Amino acid sequence: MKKLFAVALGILTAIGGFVDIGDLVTNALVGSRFGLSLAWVVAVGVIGIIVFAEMSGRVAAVSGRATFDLVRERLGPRIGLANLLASMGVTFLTFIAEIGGVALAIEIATSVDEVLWVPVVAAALWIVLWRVRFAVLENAFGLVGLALVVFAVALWKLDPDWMDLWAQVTSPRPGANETWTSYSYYAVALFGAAMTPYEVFFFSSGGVEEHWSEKDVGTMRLNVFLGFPLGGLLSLSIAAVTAVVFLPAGVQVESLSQVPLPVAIALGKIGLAIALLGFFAATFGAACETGLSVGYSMAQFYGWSWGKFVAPRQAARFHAVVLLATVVAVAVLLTTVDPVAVTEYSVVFSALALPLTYLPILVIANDPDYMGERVNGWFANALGSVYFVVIVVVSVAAIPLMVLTRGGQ
Amino acid sequence: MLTVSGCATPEGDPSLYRDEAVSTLSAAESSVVTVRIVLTTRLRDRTFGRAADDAVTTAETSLSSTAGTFEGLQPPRGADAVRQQATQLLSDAEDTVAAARIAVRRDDRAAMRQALVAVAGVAARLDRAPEILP
Amino acid sequence: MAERTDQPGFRRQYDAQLHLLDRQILDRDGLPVAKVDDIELVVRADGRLAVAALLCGPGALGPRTGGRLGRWTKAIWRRLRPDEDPQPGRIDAALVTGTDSAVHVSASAAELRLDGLERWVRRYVVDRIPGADHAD
Amino acid sequence: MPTDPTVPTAVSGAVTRHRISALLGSRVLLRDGSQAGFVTEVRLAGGPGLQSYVVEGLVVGSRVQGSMLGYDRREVAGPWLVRALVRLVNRDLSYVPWASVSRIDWDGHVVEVDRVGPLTDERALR
Repeated sequence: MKKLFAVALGILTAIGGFVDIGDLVTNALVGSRFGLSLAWVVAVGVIGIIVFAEMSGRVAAVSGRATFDLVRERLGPRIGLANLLASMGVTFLTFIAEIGGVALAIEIATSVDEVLWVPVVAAALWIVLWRVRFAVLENAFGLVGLALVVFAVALWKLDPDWMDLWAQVTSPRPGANETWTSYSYYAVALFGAAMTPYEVFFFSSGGVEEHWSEKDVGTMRLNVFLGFPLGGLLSLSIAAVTAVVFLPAGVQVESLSQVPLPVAIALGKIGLAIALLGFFAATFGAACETGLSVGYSMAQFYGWSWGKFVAPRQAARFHAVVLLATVVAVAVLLTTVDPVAVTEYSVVFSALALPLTYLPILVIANDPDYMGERVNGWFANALGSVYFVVIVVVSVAAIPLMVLTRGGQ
Repeated sequence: MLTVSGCATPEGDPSLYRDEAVSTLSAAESSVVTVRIVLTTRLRDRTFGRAADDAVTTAETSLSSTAGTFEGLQPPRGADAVRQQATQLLSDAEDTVAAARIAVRRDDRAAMRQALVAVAGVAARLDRAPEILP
Repeated sequence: MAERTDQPGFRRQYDAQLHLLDRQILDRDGLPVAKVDDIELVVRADGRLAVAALLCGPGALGPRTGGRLGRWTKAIWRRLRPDEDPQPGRIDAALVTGTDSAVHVSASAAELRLDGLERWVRRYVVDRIPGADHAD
Repeated sequence: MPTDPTVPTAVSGAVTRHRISALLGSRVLLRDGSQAGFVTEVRLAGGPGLQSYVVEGLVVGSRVQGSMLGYDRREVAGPWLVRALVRLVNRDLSYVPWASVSRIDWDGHVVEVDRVGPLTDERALR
């Protein structure tokens, strides 16, 4: 059992990246419009986040420095500040969306309007971030979030034409009434979701929270090689069930309430209940991840003490930032903005945040000052360099594609 | 001169207006089919009443906003027939979806069965819309 | 990684921007104190420029951020400071005991009087909430 | 012994204090008034004890300021792509040993030097 908990951090990090509120709808939407023809993007994204999460996790284990600490050291205060603002854009907007997402999940179960749940959810979330121990937090939401495996079970139960699904996977191009621009927009969106900057902020800071040292590099790699592929599989299974149920019926997914329908069809009420539990845990887990990451980024940029491993009194500014972020998030959500739409705007910020986050990691993972002999091997460097080029291309393409497709229409 | 120099917008160009009608009806079909699936699933007792209510209500809201946007467009000269048929289809869709929402919220199985027939009918008409639109 | 000697890991040569500037400073208990926001140089009798201290806080970081934002941070910081001509936080170079991925100093944040904002937030925000002293 | 290269600015307690950030990014002028570039890094040497380190020289580059991401001088093992990229951006680095610094105008951010030499890779660290 201990071993299972040892990978909770990796699972929670991956859940916050692959199946947070924005991705639940995006994966379902992609399945309902493109089937599995975008599956290859998820695979590429999983490998990318594995490469860089492993590097940032190794840096955290060997040198005790979390990712945002490095960003400013390597890029200097000016570019570092630009990345702080850009990545805060992504992290904070996603944080707002997650709180709304938890409220949406409750709305589906209770059919009471989401806005009414927002203050309750935010209060509960903040109490968790303030008092609940980091290990308990990651185990509870990381492992319960695995309830989303019910989508894979539903896919198997629907007994689809597997050959047809495989044909979709192996034909990476838009279907009949889809354009290459919207196909590329969702390719960028899925890749961006897989490699969202706050995943490495949270994963590396989580490593410091768990007092990783050089002897924990093995555990760190277990987290990486187990957690992220699992995240990828969850997002693919969501796309697959909607491809099977919605694509032929001409239904395009627009809201969270449509996402669990295929599970209800396949597994009935039990399946639906498990799916809703999965929604709740995944979005709540992602809310913790992004909420803490807001604090981690600010504190590590300015050099404040941070983290839950010290008493709140010893990381006063860190906790004040998290509290402020929660209050502002509630205020924004009370304007009844659609939480899912909020994540679409964060794509714009991730265009800048992606390269400025991953370049310092790649550089520092090769610096003996930080890593001693644990510097990157040739394989990590080769993959890291290739992916850095992909990241730059994606970040350049993100905003134009968003404008061209008016947010993916 | 005005029409000639008018820029190509659905409100100016009849064929663009018809394309807009087709894409609106396709979005409407997506909402209506969602309601059909929810009704079927609820009637087979494979989903909770509240979840069904939430899904149908969300689809109803999305349908009415889709319809509202289209109805707000100024039809170019000569496109009135297209507009008349499209808005008729849209209002039928809204009526049947509203009936479905009422039935689901009351958990009235008979009304749900009736609504399912109506919803399936409208869905079929929406599916054929691109061909039957003038 | 940090050599717990009194000399900074005795590396014969530093490149200031690469090895010192913007690095995390850890106090004697290993707690983060601040970042090296700037470095103070002193003109020695022999005319050489010697490292005198590490400078921390908005007063030091502001100018380096440059542009409007830098000027704003410095202006806000200056207004918040009670004393008339506020100087940035200062850590004497002799207190630095080692450098590796961070700069280690032999005093605590309180002794260095660098925790003004942290103390203010602690008193007026964090300490008012129950459980403020409950560590993980 | 170079002439006193400093123009006292912030004098407090009879000791002239400067900030290294004022030096970084300063324009470097040669004796004939031509511009050799900008100070992109300040090399310190000395030890043990940080207070015993003095400015040993200045790295001069064409661009105002760009952290070299650590790939400037030391042969750091790393991705060839990033190294090549950074080298390309900073291909024209040169070095000014302290003895060649004739005058520093701290407020005007200008450093006057006698000559500019090649940038040799740092000796291996300790």
